[in-house]
Amino acid sequence: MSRFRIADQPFDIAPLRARLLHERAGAFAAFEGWVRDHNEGRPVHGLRYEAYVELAEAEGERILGEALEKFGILDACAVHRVGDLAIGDLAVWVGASAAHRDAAFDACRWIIDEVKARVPIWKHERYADGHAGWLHPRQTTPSDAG
Amino acid sequence: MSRFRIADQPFDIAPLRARLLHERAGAFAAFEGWVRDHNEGRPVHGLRYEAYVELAEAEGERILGEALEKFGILDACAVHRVGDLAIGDLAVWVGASAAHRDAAFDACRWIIDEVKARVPIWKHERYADGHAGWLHPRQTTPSDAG
Amino acid sequence: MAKVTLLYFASLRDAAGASSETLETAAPDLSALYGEARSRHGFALPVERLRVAVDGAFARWEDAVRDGAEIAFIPPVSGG
Amino acid sequence: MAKVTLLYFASLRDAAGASSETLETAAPDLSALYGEARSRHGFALPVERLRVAVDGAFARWEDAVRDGAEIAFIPPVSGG
Repeated sequence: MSRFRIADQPFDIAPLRARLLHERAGAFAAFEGWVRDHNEGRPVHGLRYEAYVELAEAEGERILGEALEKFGILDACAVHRVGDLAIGDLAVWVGASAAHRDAAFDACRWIIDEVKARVPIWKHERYADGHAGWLHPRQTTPSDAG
Repeated sequence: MSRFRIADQPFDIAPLRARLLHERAGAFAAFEGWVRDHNEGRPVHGLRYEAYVELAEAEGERILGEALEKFGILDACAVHRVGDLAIGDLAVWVGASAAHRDAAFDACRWIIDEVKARVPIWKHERYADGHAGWLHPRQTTPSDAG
Repeated sequence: MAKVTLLYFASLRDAAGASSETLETAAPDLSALYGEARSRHGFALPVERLRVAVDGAFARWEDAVRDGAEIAFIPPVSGG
Repeated sequence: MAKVTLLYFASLRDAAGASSETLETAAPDLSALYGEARSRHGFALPVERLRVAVDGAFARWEDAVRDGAEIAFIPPVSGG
Protein backbone atom coordinates (compact mmCIF):
# COMPACT_ATOMS: atom_id res chain seq x y z
CA MET A 1 0.00 0.00 0.00
CA SER A 2 1.36 3.40 -0.90
CA ARG A 3 2.46 5.65 1.96
CA PHE A 4 1.71 8.96 0.25
CA ARG A 5 -1.55 9.96 -1.37
CA ILE A 6 -3.15 12.99 -2.98
CA ALA A 7 -6.83 13.22 -1.99
CA ASP A 8 -9.34 15.26 -3.95
CA GLN A 9 -11.98 14.83 -1.23
CA PRO A 10 -11.95 15.15 2.58
CA PHE A 11 -10.35 12.06 4.13
CA ASP A 12 -10.61 10.24 7.45
CA ILE A 13 -7.57 10.23 9.67
CA ALA A 14 -8.56 7.30 11.91
CA PRO A 15 -7.58 4.63 9.34
CA LEU A 16 -4.28 6.40 8.65
CA ARG A 17 -3.41 6.31 12.33
CA ALA A 18 -4.64 2.72 12.65
CA ARG A 19 -2.31 1.46 9.92
CA LEU A 20 0.68 2.80 11.86
CA LEU A 21 -0.19 0.89 15.05
CA HIS A 22 2.46 -1.75 15.63
CA GLU A 23 3.37 -3.94 18.62
CA ARG A 24 6.92 -2.67 18.55
CA ALA A 25 5.79 0.96 18.39
CA GLY A 26 5.96 2.91 21.63
CA ALA A 27 5.62 6.34 20.06
CA PHE A 28 3.48 7.98 17.42
CA ALA A 29 3.76 11.57 16.22
CA ALA A 30 1.33 13.26 13.86
CA PHE A 31 1.13 16.59 12.12
CA GLU A 32 -1.91 18.24 10.57
CA GLY A 33 -1.97 21.37 8.45
CA TRP A 34 -5.28 23.21 8.64
CA VAL A 35 -6.50 26.12 6.51
CA ARG A 36 -6.18 29.14 8.75
CA ASP A 37 -8.01 32.43 8.52
CA HIS A 38 -4.95 34.52 7.72
CA ASN A 39 -1.60 34.39 5.94
CA GLU A 40 1.12 36.92 6.64
CA GLY A 41 -1.42 39.25 8.20
CA ARG A 42 -4.00 39.09 5.39
CA PRO A 43 -7.43 37.64 6.15
CA VAL A 44 -7.99 34.52 4.02
CA HIS A 45 -11.44 33.40 2.89
CA GLY A 46 -10.52 30.05 1.41
CA LEU A 47 -8.02 28.34 -0.79
CA ARG A 48 -7.44 25.81 -3.46
CA TYR A 49 -4.65 23.28 -3.74
CA GLU A 50 -3.66 21.86 -7.07
CA ALA A 51 -1.09 19.14 -7.71
CA TYR A 52 0.76 17.49 -10.53
CA VAL A 53 -0.71 14.30 -9.16
CA GLU A 54 1.48 11.72 -10.88
CA LEU A 55 4.74 13.39 -9.88
CA ALA A 56 3.43 14.48 -6.47
CA GLU A 57 2.58 10.90 -5.49
CA ALA A 58 5.93 9.62 -6.73
CA GLU A 59 7.89 12.32 -4.90
CA GLY A 60 5.80 11.95 -1.73
CA GLU A 61 6.43 8.21 -1.77
CA ARG A 62 10.15 8.88 -2.13
CA ILE A 63 10.11 11.24 0.87
CA LEU A 64 8.40 8.63 3.08
CA GLY A 65 10.84 5.95 1.98
CA GLU A 66 13.74 8.26 2.80
CA ALA A 67 12.25 9.00 6.23
CA LEU A 68 12.00 5.29 7.09
CA GLU A 69 15.67 4.86 6.17
CA LYS A 70 16.94 8.06 7.77
CA PHE A 71 15.15 7.87 11.14
CA GLY A 72 14.76 4.13 11.66
CA ILE A 73 11.03 4.52 12.24
CA LEU A 74 8.62 1.61 11.98
CA ASP A 75 6.22 3.23 9.51
CA ALA A 76 4.89 6.55 8.27
CA CYS A 77 2.27 7.85 5.90
CA ALA A 78 0.91 11.13 4.61
CA VAL A 79 -2.06 12.49 2.67
CA HIS A 80 -2.37 15.90 1.02
CA ARG A 81 -5.65 17.42 -0.11
CA VAL A 82 -6.25 19.13 -3.43
CA GLY A 83 -9.32 21.10 -4.54
CA ASP A 84 -11.27 23.84 -2.78
CA LEU A 85 -10.81 24.09 0.99
CA ALA A 86 -12.50 26.29 3.59
CA ILE A 87 -11.13 27.73 6.83
CA GLY A 88 -10.53 24.90 9.29
CA ASP A 89 -10.34 22.18 6.64
CA LEU A 90 -7.58 19.61 6.86
CA ALA A 91 -4.96 20.24 4.15
CA VAL A 92 -2.29 17.71 5.02
CA TRP A 93 -1.80 14.87 7.48
CA VAL A 94 1.49 13.18 8.40
CA GLY A 95 2.00 10.35 10.90
CA ALA A 96 5.03 8.36 12.01
CA SER A 97 5.39 5.45 14.44
CA ALA A 98 8.62 4.36 16.10
CA ALA A 99 9.94 2.52 19.13
CA HIS A 100 10.88 5.83 20.78
CA ARG A 101 9.59 9.36 20.64
CA ASP A 102 12.76 11.03 19.37
CA ALA A 103 12.53 9.22 16.05
CA ALA A 104 8.77 9.65 15.74
CA PHE A 105 8.94 13.43 16.27
CA ASP A 106 12.01 13.97 14.11
CA ALA A 107 10.66 11.92 11.21
CA CYS A 108 7.23 13.57 11.32
CA ARG A 109 8.79 17.02 11.27
CA TRP A 110 11.22 16.11 8.49
CA ILE A 111 8.45 14.62 6.34
CA ILE A 112 6.22 17.71 6.44
CA ASP A 113 9.22 19.95 5.73
CA GLU A 114 10.21 17.84 2.71
CA VAL A 115 6.63 17.61 1.44
CA LYS A 116 6.36 21.40 1.53
CA ALA A 117 9.70 21.83 -0.21
CA ARG A 118 9.61 19.09 -2.82
CA VAL A 119 6.14 17.86 -3.71
CA PRO A 120 4.54 19.60 -6.73
CA ILE A 121 1.46 21.05 -5.01
CA TRP A 122 0.44 24.69 -5.27
CA LYS A 123 -1.76 26.83 -3.06
CA HIS A 124 -4.13 29.46 -4.43
CA GLU A 125 -5.43 31.82 -1.76
CA ARG A 126 -8.49 34.06 -1.86
CA TYR A 127 -8.25 37.04 0.46
CA ALA A 128 -10.99 38.98 2.20
CA ASP A 129 -10.04 42.08 0.18
CA GLY A 130 -10.97 40.32 -3.07
CA HIS A 131 -7.42 39.60 -4.19
CA ALA A 132 -6.37 36.08 -5.03
CA GLY A 133 -3.22 34.44 -6.23
CA TRP A 134 -0.92 31.49 -6.45
CA LEU A 135 1.78 31.14 -3.81
CA HIS A 136 5.19 30.58 -5.35
CA PRO A 137 7.49 31.14 -2.40
CA ARG A 138 11.11 32.07 -3.06
CA GLN A 139 12.22 29.55 -0.50
CA THR A 140 10.42 27.27 1.90
CA THR A 141 11.30 28.28 5.41
CA PRO A 142 10.17 26.44 8.53
CA SER A 143 7.79 29.25 9.50
CA ASP A 144 6.33 30.12 6.11
CA ALA A 145 3.08 28.36 6.81
CA GLY A 146 1.37 25.85 9.07
CA MET B 1 -12.32 22.92 30.92
CA SER B 2 -9.14 21.39 32.25
CA ARG B 3 -6.36 20.72 29.74
CA PHE B 4 -4.86 17.72 31.54
CA ARG B 5 -6.71 14.66 32.67
CA ILE B 6 -5.96 11.26 34.21
CA ALA B 7 -8.21 8.61 32.64
CA ASP B 8 -8.87 5.26 34.32
CA GLN B 9 -10.57 3.90 31.18
CA PRO B 10 -9.71 3.94 27.45
CA PHE B 11 -10.49 7.37 25.99
CA ASP B 12 -11.41 8.70 22.54
CA ILE B 13 -8.93 10.97 20.86
CA ALA B 14 -11.31 12.52 18.31
CA PRO B 15 -12.90 14.94 20.80
CA LEU B 16 -9.47 15.92 22.14
CA ARG B 17 -8.32 16.83 18.64
CA ALA B 18 -11.62 18.59 17.91
CA ARG B 19 -11.33 20.93 20.86
CA LEU B 20 -7.98 22.17 19.52
CA LEU B 21 -9.41 23.14 16.12
CA HIS B 22 -9.30 26.91 15.81
CA GLU B 23 -9.71 29.31 12.89
CA ARG B 24 -6.34 30.87 13.59
CA ALA B 25 -4.64 27.47 13.81
CA GLY B 26 -2.66 26.41 10.76
CA ALA B 27 -0.76 23.63 12.49
CA PHE B 28 -1.53 20.79 14.85
CA ALA B 29 0.97 18.34 16.31
CA ALA B 30 0.07 15.28 18.36
CA PHE B 31 1.98 12.65 20.25
CA GLU B 32 0.76 9.26 21.42
CA GLY B 33 2.55 6.85 23.70
CA TRP B 34 1.55 3.23 23.09
CA VAL B 35 2.37 0.16 25.20
CA ARG B 36 5.05 -1.64 23.23
CA ASP B 37 6.03 -5.27 23.40
CA HIS B 38 9.51 -4.70 24.80
CA ASN B 39 11.48 -2.38 27.09
CA GLU B 40 15.25 -2.24 27.01
CA GLY B 41 15.34 -5.56 25.23
CA ARG B 42 12.98 -7.44 27.58
CA PRO B 43 9.69 -8.73 26.18
CA VAL B 44 6.80 -7.05 27.98
CA HIS B 45 3.40 -8.72 28.49
CA GLY B 46 1.51 -5.75 29.85
CA LEU B 47 1.68 -2.95 32.31
CA ARG B 48 -0.11 -0.92 34.84
CA TYR B 49 0.04 2.81 35.41
CA GLU B 50 -0.79 4.30 38.74
CA ALA B 51 -1.00 7.99 39.62
CA TYR B 52 -1.32 10.27 42.58
CA VAL B 53 -4.34 11.63 40.77
CA GLU B 54 -4.91 14.88 42.64
CA LEU B 55 -1.29 16.02 42.29
CA ALA B 56 -0.89 14.57 38.79
CA GLU B 57 -3.82 16.60 37.46
CA ALA B 58 -2.58 19.77 39.13
CA GLU B 59 0.97 19.30 37.83
CA GLY B 60 -0.22 18.33 34.32
CA GLU B 61 -2.41 21.44 34.22
CA ARG B 62 0.60 23.52 35.24
CA ILE B 63 2.69 22.01 32.42
CA LEU B 64 0.07 22.82 29.79
CA GLY B 65 -0.29 26.37 31.08
CA GLU B 66 3.48 26.79 30.90
CA ALA B 67 3.51 25.45 27.34
CA LEU B 68 0.89 28.00 26.18
CA GLU B 69 3.01 30.77 27.66
CA LYS B 70 6.38 29.47 26.51
CA PHE B 71 5.55 28.59 22.89
CA GLY B 72 2.74 31.04 22.07
CA ILE B 73 0.51 28.19 20.92
CA LEU B 74 -3.25 28.57 20.60
CA ASP B 75 -4.20 25.59 22.74
CA ALA B 76 -3.02 22.19 23.98
CA CYS B 77 -4.32 19.29 25.99
CA ALA B 78 -3.20 15.90 27.25
CA VAL B 79 -4.64 12.74 28.78
CA HIS B 80 -2.73 9.99 30.58
CA ARG B 81 -4.16 6.53 31.27
CA VAL B 82 -3.93 4.69 34.56
CA GLY B 83 -4.88 1.08 35.28
CA ASP B 84 -4.04 -2.12 33.43
CA LEU B 85 -2.91 -1.74 29.82
CA ALA B 86 -2.16 -4.33 27.14
CA ILE B 87 0.31 -4.19 24.24
CA GLY B 88 -0.85 -1.59 21.73
CA ASP B 89 -3.03 0.33 24.19
CA LEU B 90 -2.85 4.09 24.25
CA ALA B 91 -1.04 5.28 27.38
CA VAL B 92 -0.77 9.01 26.78
CA TRP B 93 -2.03 11.55 24.24
CA VAL B 94 -0.75 15.09 23.76
CA GLY B 95 -1.96 17.63 21.18
CA ALA B 96 -1.06 21.25 20.46
CA SER B 97 -2.43 23.72 17.91
CA ALA B 98 -0.68 26.88 16.73
CA ALA B 99 -0.54 29.32 13.85
CA HIS B 100 2.69 27.72 12.58
CA ARG B 101 4.22 24.28 12.75
CA ASP B 102 7.41 25.20 14.63
CA ALA B 103 5.44 26.13 17.74
CA ALA B 104 3.06 23.17 17.46
CA PHE B 105 5.90 20.62 17.21
CA ASP B 106 8.09 22.25 19.87
CA ALA B 107 5.23 22.58 22.36
CA CYS B 108 4.01 19.01 21.81
CA ARG B 109 7.51 17.64 22.36
CA TRP B 110 8.10 19.79 25.42
CA ILE B 111 4.79 18.78 26.99
CA ILE B 112 5.40 15.03 26.74
CA ASP B 113 8.96 15.47 28.07
CA GLU B 114 7.68 17.47 31.05
CA VAL B 115 4.81 15.05 31.72
CA LYS B 116 7.29 12.17 31.84
CA ALA B 117 9.64 14.09 34.12
CA ARG B 118 7.24 15.81 36.50
CA VAL B 119 3.82 14.20 36.74
CA PRO B 120 3.42 11.65 39.57
CA ILE B 121 2.56 8.59 37.48
CA TRP B 122 4.32 5.26 37.82
CA LYS B 123 4.64 2.34 35.45
CA HIS B 124 4.60 -1.28 36.59
CA GLU B 125 5.78 -3.69 33.91
CA ARG B 126 5.17 -7.42 33.66
CA TYR B 127 7.79 -9.25 31.63
CA ALA B 128 7.49 -12.43 29.60
CA ASP B 129 9.99 -14.12 31.96
CA GLY B 130 7.58 -13.72 34.89
CA HIS B 131 9.38 -10.81 36.51
CA ALA B 132 7.53 -7.61 37.26
CA GLY B 133 8.40 -4.31 38.84
CA TRP B 134 7.93 -0.60 39.22
CA LEU B 135 10.01 1.68 37.04
CA HIS B 136 11.75 4.35 39.06
CA PRO B 137 14.22 5.74 36.55
CA ARG B 138 17.29 7.56 37.85
CA GLN B 139 16.71 10.31 35.34
CA THR B 140 14.24 10.79 32.54
CA THR B 141 16.14 10.93 29.28
CA PRO B 142 14.54 11.67 25.92
CA SER B 143 15.02 8.08 24.79
CA ASP B 144 14.05 6.21 27.94
CA ALA B 145 10.66 5.24 26.60
CA GLY B 146 8.08 5.99 23.95
CA MET C 1 3.61 15.44 68.26
CA ALA C 2 1.79 15.83 64.96
CA LYS C 3 -0.84 13.47 63.65
CA VAL C 4 -0.32 12.94 59.93
CA THR C 5 -1.49 10.70 57.10
CA LEU C 6 1.22 9.27 54.84
CA LEU C 7 0.47 8.25 51.24
CA TYR C 8 2.55 5.56 49.54
CA PHE C 9 2.73 4.89 45.81
CA ALA C 10 4.32 2.31 43.52
CA SER C 11 7.31 0.52 45.08
CA LEU C 12 6.85 2.37 48.39
CA ARG C 13 3.30 1.06 48.69
CA ASP C 14 4.45 -2.46 47.90
CA ALA C 15 7.18 -2.23 50.55
CA ALA C 16 4.90 -0.67 53.17
CA GLY C 17 2.10 -3.12 52.40
CA ALA C 18 -0.34 -0.19 52.55
CA SER C 19 -1.27 2.78 50.42
CA SER C 20 -1.63 5.03 53.45
CA GLU C 21 -1.12 5.09 57.18
CA THR C 22 -2.05 7.56 59.87
CA LEU C 23 0.37 8.04 62.75
CA GLU C 24 1.78 10.44 65.32
CA THR C 25 5.28 11.72 64.79
CA ALA C 26 7.84 13.95 66.49
CA ALA C 27 9.85 14.36 63.26
CA PRO C 28 10.90 18.01 62.94
CA ASP C 29 10.66 18.13 59.15
CA LEU C 30 9.47 16.09 56.15
CA SER C 31 12.95 14.70 55.51
CA ALA C 32 13.14 13.26 59.03
CA LEU C 33 9.60 11.94 58.63
CA TYR C 34 10.65 10.01 55.54
CA GLY C 35 13.68 8.71 57.44
CA GLU C 36 11.36 7.26 60.10
CA ALA C 37 9.11 5.64 57.51
CA ARG C 38 12.10 4.33 55.59
CA SER C 39 13.59 2.53 58.57
CA ARG C 40 10.19 1.19 59.66
CA HIS C 41 9.34 -0.26 56.19
CA GLY C 42 12.81 -0.83 54.73
CA PHE C 43 12.33 1.45 51.71
CA ALA C 44 15.20 1.10 49.24
CA LEU C 45 14.99 4.63 47.85
CA PRO C 46 17.06 7.33 49.60
CA VAL C 47 15.41 10.68 50.26
CA GLU C 48 17.51 12.31 47.50
CA ARG C 49 15.62 10.37 44.83
CA LEU C 50 12.16 11.33 46.08
CA ARG C 51 9.97 14.39 46.04
CA VAL C 52 7.44 15.19 48.73
CA ALA C 53 3.96 16.69 48.60
CA VAL C 54 1.73 18.05 51.35
CA ASP C 55 -2.05 18.24 50.92
CA GLY C 56 -1.79 17.73 47.14
CA ALA C 57 0.97 20.24 46.38
CA PHE C 58 4.72 19.76 46.08
CA ALA C 59 6.58 20.78 49.24
CA ARG C 60 10.18 21.06 50.46
CA TRP C 61 11.91 18.41 52.55
CA GLU C 62 12.92 21.03 55.10
CA ASP C 63 9.28 22.07 55.68
CA ALA C 64 7.98 21.39 59.20
CA VAL C 65 5.52 18.56 59.79
CA ARG C 66 2.11 20.14 60.25
CA ASP C 67 -0.54 18.48 62.42
CA GLY C 68 -3.32 17.02 60.26
CA ALA C 69 -1.29 17.10 57.05
CA GLU C 70 -1.61 14.52 54.29
CA ILE C 71 1.93 13.80 53.15
CA ALA C 72 2.91 11.91 49.99
CA PHE C 73 6.38 10.57 49.30
CA ILE C 74 6.84 10.64 45.53
CA PRO C 75 9.24 8.06 44.09
CA PRO C 76 10.87 8.76 40.69
CA VAL C 77 8.05 8.99 38.15
CA SER C 78 7.72 6.87 35.02
CA GLY C 79 4.65 8.02 33.14
CA GLY C 80 4.49 8.48 29.39
CA MET D 1 11.94 19.01 -34.69
CA ALA D 2 10.38 17.23 -31.73
CA LYS D 3 6.69 16.99 -31.01
CA VAL D 4 6.07 17.48 -27.28
CA THR D 5 3.25 18.07 -24.84
CA LEU D 6 3.79 20.81 -22.27
CA LEU D 7 1.98 20.79 -18.91
CA TYR D 8 1.30 24.04 -17.07
CA PHE D 9 0.34 24.38 -13.42
CA ALA D 10 -0.73 27.18 -11.06
CA SER D 11 0.38 30.65 -12.23
CA LEU D 12 1.88 29.25 -15.44
CA ARG D 13 -1.46 27.73 -16.39
CA ASP D 14 -3.25 30.99 -15.66
CA ALA D 15 -0.75 32.91 -17.81
CA ALA D 16 -0.84 30.37 -20.64
CA GLY D 17 -4.61 30.10 -20.50
CA ALA D 18 -4.26 26.33 -20.88
CA SER D 19 -3.20 23.40 -18.73
CA SER D 20 -1.37 21.76 -21.63
CA GLU D 21 -0.39 22.33 -25.21
CA THR D 22 1.13 20.10 -27.86
CA LEU D 23 3.61 21.63 -30.26
CA GLU D 24 6.67 21.07 -32.41
CA THR D 25 9.92 22.57 -31.23
CA ALA D 26 13.53 22.88 -32.36
CA ALA D 27 14.70 23.79 -28.84
CA PRO D 28 17.93 21.89 -28.12
CA ASP D 29 17.24 21.38 -24.42
CA LEU D 30 14.51 21.80 -21.79
CA SER D 31 15.87 25.16 -20.69
CA ALA D 32 15.57 26.57 -24.22
CA LEU D 33 12.11 25.03 -24.48
CA TYR D 34 11.00 26.92 -21.37
CA GLY D 35 12.51 30.09 -22.86
CA GLU D 36 10.31 29.66 -25.92
CA ALA D 37 7.19 29.10 -23.83
CA ARG D 38 8.06 31.98 -21.55
CA SER D 39 8.33 34.53 -24.35
CA ARG D 40 5.20 33.18 -26.04
CA HIS D 41 3.05 33.38 -22.87
CA GLY D 42 4.81 36.10 -20.91
CA PHE D 43 5.60 33.91 -17.86
CA ALA D 44 6.97 36.02 -15.00
CA LEU D 45 9.05 33.23 -13.44
CA PRO D 46 12.66 32.87 -14.66
CA VAL D 47 13.94 29.36 -15.35
CA GLU D 48 16.12 29.48 -12.20
CA ARG D 49 13.02 29.38 -10.01
CA LEU D 50 11.47 26.37 -11.72
CA ARG D 51 12.08 22.65 -11.86
CA VAL D 52 11.28 20.51 -14.86
CA ALA D 53 9.88 17.00 -15.21
CA VAL D 54 9.71 14.67 -18.19
CA ASP D 55 7.13 11.89 -18.34
CA GLY D 56 6.33 12.17 -14.65
CA ALA D 57 9.91 12.24 -13.29
CA PHE D 58 12.14 15.17 -12.41
CA ALA D 59 14.67 15.96 -15.16
CA ARG D 60 17.57 18.35 -15.75
CA TRP D 61 17.26 21.59 -17.70
CA GLU D 62 20.19 20.58 -19.88
CA ASP D 63 18.47 17.37 -20.98
CA ALA D 64 17.65 17.19 -24.69
CA VAL D 65 14.06 17.51 -25.85
CA ARG D 66 12.85 14.04 -26.75
CA ASP D 67 10.20 13.54 -29.41
CA GLY D 68 6.91 12.49 -27.87
CA ALA D 69 7.87 13.64 -24.35
CA GLU D 70 5.38 15.06 -21.84
CA ILE D 71 7.17 17.97 -20.20
CA ALA D 72 6.04 19.78 -17.05
CA PHE D 73 7.42 23.10 -15.90
CA ILE D 74 7.19 23.12 -12.10
CA PRO D 75 6.82 26.54 -10.46
CA PRO D 76 7.90 26.94 -6.81
CA VAL D 77 5.70 24.65 -4.75
CA SER D 78 3.48 25.73 -1.85
CA GLY D 79 1.83 22.63 -0.43
CA GLY D 80 1.44 21.92 3.27
